[in-house]
Amino acid sequence: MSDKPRKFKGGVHPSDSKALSASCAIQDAPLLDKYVVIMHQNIGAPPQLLVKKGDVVKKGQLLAKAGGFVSVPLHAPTSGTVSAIDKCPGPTGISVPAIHIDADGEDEWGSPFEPIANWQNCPAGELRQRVWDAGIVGMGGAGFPAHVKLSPPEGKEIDTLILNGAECEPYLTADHRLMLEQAEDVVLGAAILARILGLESAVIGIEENKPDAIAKLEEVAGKYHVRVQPLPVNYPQGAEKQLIYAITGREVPVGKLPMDVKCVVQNVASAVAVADAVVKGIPSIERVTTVTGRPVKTPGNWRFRIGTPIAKALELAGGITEQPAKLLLGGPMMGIAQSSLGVTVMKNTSGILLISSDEVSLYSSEPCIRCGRCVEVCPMSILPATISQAVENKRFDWAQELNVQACIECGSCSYVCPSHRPLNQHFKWAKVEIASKLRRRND
Amino acid sequence: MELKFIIISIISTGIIGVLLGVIIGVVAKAFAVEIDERIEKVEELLPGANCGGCGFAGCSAFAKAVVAEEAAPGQCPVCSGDDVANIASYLGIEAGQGEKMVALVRCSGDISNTVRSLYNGIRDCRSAVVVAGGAKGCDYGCLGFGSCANACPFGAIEMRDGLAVVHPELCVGCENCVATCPKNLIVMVPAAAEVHVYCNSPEKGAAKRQVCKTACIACRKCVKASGEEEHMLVDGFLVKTNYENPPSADLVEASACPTTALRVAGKHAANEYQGVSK
Amino acid sequence: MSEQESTPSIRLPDPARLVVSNSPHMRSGENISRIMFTVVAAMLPACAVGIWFFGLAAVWVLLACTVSCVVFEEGWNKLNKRPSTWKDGSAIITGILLGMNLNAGTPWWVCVIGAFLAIILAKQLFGGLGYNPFNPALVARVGLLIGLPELMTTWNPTHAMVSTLGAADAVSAATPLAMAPGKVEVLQMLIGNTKGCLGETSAIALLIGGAVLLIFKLIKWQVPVAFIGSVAVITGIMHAIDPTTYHSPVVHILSGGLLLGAFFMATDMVTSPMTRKGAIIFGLGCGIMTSVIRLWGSYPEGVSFSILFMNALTPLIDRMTVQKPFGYVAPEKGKVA
Amino acid sequence: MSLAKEFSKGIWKENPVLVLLLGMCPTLGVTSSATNGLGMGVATLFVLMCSNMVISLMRNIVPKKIRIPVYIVVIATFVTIVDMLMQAYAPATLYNALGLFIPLIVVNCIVLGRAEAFASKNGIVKSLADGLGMGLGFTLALVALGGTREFLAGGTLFQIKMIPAWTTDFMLPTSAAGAFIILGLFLAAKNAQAIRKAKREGKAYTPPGLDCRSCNICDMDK
Amino acid sequence: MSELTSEFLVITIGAILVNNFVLSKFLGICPFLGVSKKLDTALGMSGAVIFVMTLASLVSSLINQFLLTRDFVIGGRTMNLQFLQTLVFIVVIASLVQLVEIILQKVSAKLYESLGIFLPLITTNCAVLGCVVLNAKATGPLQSTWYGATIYGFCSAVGFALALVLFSSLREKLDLAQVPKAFEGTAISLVTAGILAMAFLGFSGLV
Amino acid sequence: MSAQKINIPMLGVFLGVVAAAAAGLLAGVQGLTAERIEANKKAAISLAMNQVLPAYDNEPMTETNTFACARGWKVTFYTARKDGQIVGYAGKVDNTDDGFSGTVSLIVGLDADGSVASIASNGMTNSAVIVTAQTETPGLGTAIAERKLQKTITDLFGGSEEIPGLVGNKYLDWYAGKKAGEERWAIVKDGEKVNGKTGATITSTAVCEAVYAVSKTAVEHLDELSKGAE
Ligand SMILES: Cc1cc2nc3c(=O)[nH]c(=O)nc-3n(C[C@H](O)[C@H](O)[C@H](O)COP(=O)(O)O)c2cc1C
Ligand SMILES: Cc1cc2nc3c(=O)[nH]c(=O)nc-3n(C[C@H](O)[C@H](O)[C@H](O)COP(=O)(O)O)c2cc1C
Ligand SMILES: Cc1cc2nc3c(=O)[nH]c(=O)nc-3n(C[C@H](O)[C@H](O)[C@H](O)COP(=O)(O)O)c2cc1C
Ligand SMILES: Cc1cc2nc3c(=O)[nH]c(=O)nc-3n(C[C@H](O)[C@H](O)[C@H](O)CO)c2cc1C
Ligand code: SF4
Ligand code: SF4
Ligand code: SF4
Ligand code: SF4
Ligand code: FES
Repeated sequence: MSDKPRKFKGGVHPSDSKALSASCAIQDAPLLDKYVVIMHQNIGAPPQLLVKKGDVVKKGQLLAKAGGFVSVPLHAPTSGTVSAIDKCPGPTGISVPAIHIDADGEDEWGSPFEPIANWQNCPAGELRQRVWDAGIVGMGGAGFPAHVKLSPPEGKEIDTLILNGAECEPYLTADHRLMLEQAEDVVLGAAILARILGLESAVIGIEENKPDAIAKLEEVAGKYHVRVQPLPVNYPQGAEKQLIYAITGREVPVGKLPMDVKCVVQNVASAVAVADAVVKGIPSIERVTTVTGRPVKTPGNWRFRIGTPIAKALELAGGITEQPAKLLLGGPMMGIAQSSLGVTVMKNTSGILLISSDEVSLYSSEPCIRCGRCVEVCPMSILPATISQAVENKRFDWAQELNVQACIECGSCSYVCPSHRPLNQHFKWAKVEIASKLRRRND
Repeated sequence: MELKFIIISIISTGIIGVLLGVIIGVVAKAFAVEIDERIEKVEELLPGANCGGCGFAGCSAFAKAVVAEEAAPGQCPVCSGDDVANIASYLGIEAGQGEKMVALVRCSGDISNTVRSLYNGIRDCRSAVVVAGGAKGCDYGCLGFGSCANACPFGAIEMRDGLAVVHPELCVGCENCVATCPKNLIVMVPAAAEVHVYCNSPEKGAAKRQVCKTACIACRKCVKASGEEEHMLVDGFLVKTNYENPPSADLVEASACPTTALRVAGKHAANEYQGVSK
Repeated sequence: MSEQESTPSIRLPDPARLVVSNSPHMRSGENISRIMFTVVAAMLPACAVGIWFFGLAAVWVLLACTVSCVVFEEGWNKLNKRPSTWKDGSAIITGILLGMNLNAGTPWWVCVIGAFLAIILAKQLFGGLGYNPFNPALVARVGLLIGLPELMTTWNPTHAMVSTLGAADAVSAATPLAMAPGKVEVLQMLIGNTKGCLGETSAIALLIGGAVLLIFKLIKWQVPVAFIGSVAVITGIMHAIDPTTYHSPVVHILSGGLLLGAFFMATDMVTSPMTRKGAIIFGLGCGIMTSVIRLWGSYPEGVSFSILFMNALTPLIDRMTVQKPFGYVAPEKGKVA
Repeated sequence: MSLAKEFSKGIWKENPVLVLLLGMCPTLGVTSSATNGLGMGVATLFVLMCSNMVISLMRNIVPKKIRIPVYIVVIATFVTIVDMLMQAYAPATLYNALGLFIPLIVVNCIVLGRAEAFASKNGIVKSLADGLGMGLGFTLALVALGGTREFLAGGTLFQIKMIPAWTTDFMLPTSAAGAFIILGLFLAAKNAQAIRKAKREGKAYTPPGLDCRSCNICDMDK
Repeated sequence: MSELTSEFLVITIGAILVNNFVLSKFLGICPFLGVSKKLDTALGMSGAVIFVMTLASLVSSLINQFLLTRDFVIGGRTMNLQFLQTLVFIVVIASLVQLVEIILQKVSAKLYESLGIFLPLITTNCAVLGCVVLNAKATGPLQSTWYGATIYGFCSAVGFALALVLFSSLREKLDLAQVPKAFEGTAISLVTAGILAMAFLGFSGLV
Repeated sequence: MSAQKINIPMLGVFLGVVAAAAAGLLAGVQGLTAERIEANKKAAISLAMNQVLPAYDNEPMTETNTFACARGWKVTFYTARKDGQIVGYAGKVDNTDDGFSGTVSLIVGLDADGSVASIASNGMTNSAVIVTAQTETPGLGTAIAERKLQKTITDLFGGSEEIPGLVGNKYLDWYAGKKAGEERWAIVKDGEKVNGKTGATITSTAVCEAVYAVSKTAVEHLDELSKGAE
């Protein structure tokens, strides 16, 4: 493995605006009187509800159990009473079922499991089970159950574990602060993950614009054969395919998974969650989230309980100085725009971002002038302009032929397009249509 | 005139002709293909809209099916009664004309009646649902970006104030719109039924009222006015017309629906209802 | 207003005014009109030189072309109830380029016909900006050349020529490509004191404009390099074989709108390939065809035809140069069926 | 359909050039002037009528398998007759201008197309009406196209200067490129009219395309 | 250059580029418009046309040379059968196409599948008849021989193929354009063909 | 539904009969028109000849000499006599190979010394040059070659009379009285008397070359010509 990272083709350099919150230490959010835990927070099957209205729950107690292998359990963020099981606005704009908990203010522990102090000698299977029991999903974005990634199927060998500390999205600093303030936990988590996978070592990839975190991690990394790999600043460095390429030089084939090139990628926050679950016996009930944006009065990084309403989170950050144009969950390049304040913090909410109206360029799609910029920045080397025109004419078959499925929806192409074309939306739409066509054919 | 010259011409060309005729005959014998000219004829009699409303891949596929008696002429929704009769009499078979069906968009929440966010993106319903579910307050309502109207080859769907409105007299029942709507709002109903509930949201009444002025709140006034579930059926928090036994148009007047979710199709198409604010 | 009282201690955003849209929520700030007006700026030096040498006549031609292009564009939009588009600047570029491709003495009605061919026929009928497969300014120029060959091949002399040669000789003087090889004054061609279209004469001004386009990354350098390079090579070989019938490559490069075409017209992104590999093929094709027409064809000048012809090849080139996606694996043989 | 309708449909509603898109080669090739268009139109009209008539007469006795070769022979005969007659009696300039396209009437899709689609199924009178109507429609379209091209080029019609002040000829309309473009504009105008009509009647409209619907000559091997 | 070489150049470059069958001679417009919606079909049609046109040129120039233009004397007058040209040519082409189809079907099922469907279309493609008639009219020392005629047939077909392939790729691109309603379909295709013809005019004078 | 059985001999006979009938019909029409077509062709030549030659009383069509010119083209001369005296020749050259888009054919009336004859017609002096066939660009190349009266709409209604005789064409009339020397004629494009047109240099040159060739050949072969037909 070479020390010099490879440069992937394409990518963009948006102004990162991380200074707003990069120097703000992580604060623990105070206990609130009401939490709304959205039921389905993971990719895969929804969990199965175990409580009903009126039940009294303890902090960490199981609220719902995994609904299958690709599914994770859900735990109570604090002690209190289940006041309702009802709908609440979901992150994608459609109402989703959620468990409403009235906190009793005691915050009394009712952990479902014990810490495993001697994890070095614990069998990998047990550790993996702990990761599952703790309800850990990928905290870097998609919310994919971590234990699934840690269970490579028979015959698939894994030789590299990569921790993703790139945090290439502008504005977000949660991972940065976490690596700086809990470097030991990150490294510990990496070591545990490596042990689960039967590996000796792990690599942490970090963009060079976080020199303090790199320095800090390098200080403590030696303990567990963890290597820190600084990466050039180039969005989307944190996308797993690009990350794997930068660190190992392997290209994940289209339509394949990291494990097909013998890699597992986990976000650094996921690693910390794993460390917490194993060593301290804490399930996944909180996460570090950046609350930021120009309209936010005091941007910063908070450790929120899962289920914290966004409105409360914004209140903690001092409220707003101006009416924002957009409220996003996640970063400005990939985050999801919200139409209400009713959404709550989920396990994969890495940022709460307000964008002021002068930063937003409203959709005013003009025809593609074929300038080719999108083609040059696309890290997946597909042809955004052509695909987008195909989709515009509902030629989804054509889009499929042009490999729209390879698109990772990083948004680089839309970012540079001088015609402000909704390229990314076209691709998302095409993928949905193609998937539904495939489904129809399989029926 | 030189007779000889003419004779030479005739003979030489005649020989070529005989040769060709024989060759073609041999070829035709060797590669005989059975074709059925009735198919062509039926296709001629069909309207040629190629809309796929019959459930086949265009008019010629349908013609084939009709001749093979795998489909009845009446299955073509575009054919007028006369057309169907012509085809049937040509083939000497049953017309098999079904009941005329028209599309119904089960929503009345236009811009002035529903809460919506400022959606900024591709103006196509199927595309809008991938962004925030379409950014409409009501998760079940019409998004109003007109995918169905674009899919309709007969221009029977009008987009009015962010709501798809079917003009029943223009609708031939080809069902192209049904599969297009990402919210599954469009159903086919008998053209004879005039009264429909223009709402599709299974939410509780209170929740619906928060986002929409014309939602069906399941107050059952119409059910009572029509005589207890004979003409109108209750399904959770939503009431539906019983299309087996549809009510007459005066039911709308009689029941005084508090939200105007209950409408007469023709009047709805003519834009004669406004939401009731509360 | 009593804001002090009504404002709660902590304000939250008003959800009713939040915009929902797909990611990304950040844009680079680049837009079409900025690109287009930068190109306009890059064309100004060459226009200025044209006006300097040809005088007011050049101004009228440029004005007539630009104004009528904009009028046709807006007229079409009005007629078809489409939003106004002239402000995006593409019609202005087309107009100026068309003007630059005409003789300084061209009558106004020819400019209007040209603008009609460019904007209506070559652009709007295909759906407007971005959809036209052929370069509008060139369709206009070639259309006029076919329609009015006499008018399109008579040239005004420059003021400087009139004062040195005398009016009569200046009128009958030839364009550099039509002169006998060896008689061409390269220095005059550099500054632009020759006969020809009003925007194509000054090599220096065109190079300045080309540099601007390259610096602002508005064009792919592969196109002009391949274009000019291949002309230089081919004409260079022919010149080496027979210097008495064939001009030297320097004359070929500096004359007949080659620089104008290579920097401003072959590079029109709408009508040229999208990938860099495609751009090289495109440039080479233009160069080869230009050389062939100039050396052996009946037209003295081949730039317009060659670019137009390569425009027609662009979809094919685009198809041939589709890049493999990151992590592409060729489908296994036999699996296709 | 009534006889009058059979006759009139070819002139506008099913105009062979503008709607059926048949016989594009002579349409483009000879219409550099109205005179040429007229000459070609009349020649085609003659062949169309004769062949429709003869084929309609023979329709019941021709064996199916060889109907196309027979039709071709019939058509080729009339074309050759036209060729000889024109060479003998038409002005030399006209004959020279139509040149190559006269023999090509044989493969003009209109003639064979009507033979196959109409004359082989209808009686002699109807076939004659159809041939006459289609031929007239073709002639009218050709004259209109030729006239437009000629007029746009130099302000002349049938070689007569309509606008004496028009002195500079503009050769684009009479060039090959102009032929395509102006026919394109003609089709668009016809489409626009049809679209408006369809809209008025509340019908769906798809612009005509050249497909096998209007020409079923390739049934030959069936 | 000898006369034959120069005529060879005239025939090849001339037929392919300068006097392109479609774009300057207006022959074969129906398939040019009808079979150009997709590049793949255009390629298939091109192959079929090249094959048939070459073959038809060969066969009909032989017939022309050895049968139709043979003079014979009747009653003191020299006569020949040239007036039967059109009739004989078209019949020859039609049967040729059919024979090719049958043979192809027997010899190579694969080739038949890719070219077969285009063969019947070619019968009524006036490019083939036009080419044959032009050959019969030719006076050049090369083109009036049977091999010269065959070369001409081949080159003309290549010119046709070139135009067809270019045009179909352009039309595929037009599929994505927002063409005004009235211009959709054939109308805009014709305009495109017109501009393509303009571009081809650049080749004039090359031979 | 091919219910009918395929009867191969019957097909052959049917097609044979139809083809034979067609051929017969054609042969008939051919017989009827052949003469007229021949005559038309001849008439075209003799019409042109009458226009370029002075009054004669012999049959020039029968008194022909053919020579190859320096360019390799065949030039055919028709000798016109009045009272047995040679009053002039008509030189005809076909299919020269250097027009803009094809060949040029023309007939030139020559004086007895081989110079291009002048013809007074409608009060103007025209040259005895008629281009009989060309395929140049209408309006551009044709402007050089055609002697065509441009009728305008006002003529139609104004009822101006048909003017018989040659129509003037300044490019062609330039050749009146010219006699080929050693030097080829130049193309003159400016001034009163021109034989070349800007933008149509190729056609101008083609016509010029052809006329020169006729005159030059006549001058070279004046001896044989004056002897009369072989
Ligand atoms: C349907 C599906 C199945 C997956 N299966 C596996 C798996 O078997 N092993 C694995 O390591 N990752 C698996 N992944 C995880 C992906 O590799 C990836 O890490 C996850 O989608 C989050 O990626 P993102 O945050 O870049 O979007 C799977 C993902 C999806 C969507
Ligand atoms: C365009 C793009 C950018 C991403 N950027 C980051 C990032 O900066 N940091 C990160 O941890 N994950 C990022 N991800 C998600 C990773 O691809 C990957 O899913 C994740 O690191 C897997 O870890 P997890 O399952 O623990 O979340 C990004 C994904 C995409 C598609
Ligand atoms: C469509 C078109 C047709 C032309 N037709 C002719 C023609 O018939 N005769 C001719 O000499 N030149 C014709 N030309 C012009 C020649 O290509 C060439 O430019 C010209 O003869 C040289 O012009 P000059 O007079 O400036 O030397 C035509 C040009 C075009 C564009
Ligand atoms: C670098 C560049 C070059 C351009 N060149 C041309 C040109 O040659 N002709 C033209 O009509 N428009 C040109 N345009 C403007 C614009 O792209 C053109 O109008 C579109 O082709 C119209 O759809 C150019 C634009 C840019 C940015
Ligand atoms: S096409 Fe997809 S992967 Fe490529 S830049 Fe656009 S969003 Fe990113
Ligand atoms: S960046 Fe935009 S305008 Fe440029 S090629 Fe891509 S889609 Fe087209
Ligand atoms: S009915 Fe469905 S498809 Fe039609 S506009 Fe409404 S949401 Fe869109
Ligand atoms: S509540 Fe009913 S009527 Fe209102 S928007 Fe929703 S579905 Fe439509
Ligand atoms: S008319 Fe020429 S191919 Fe149809």
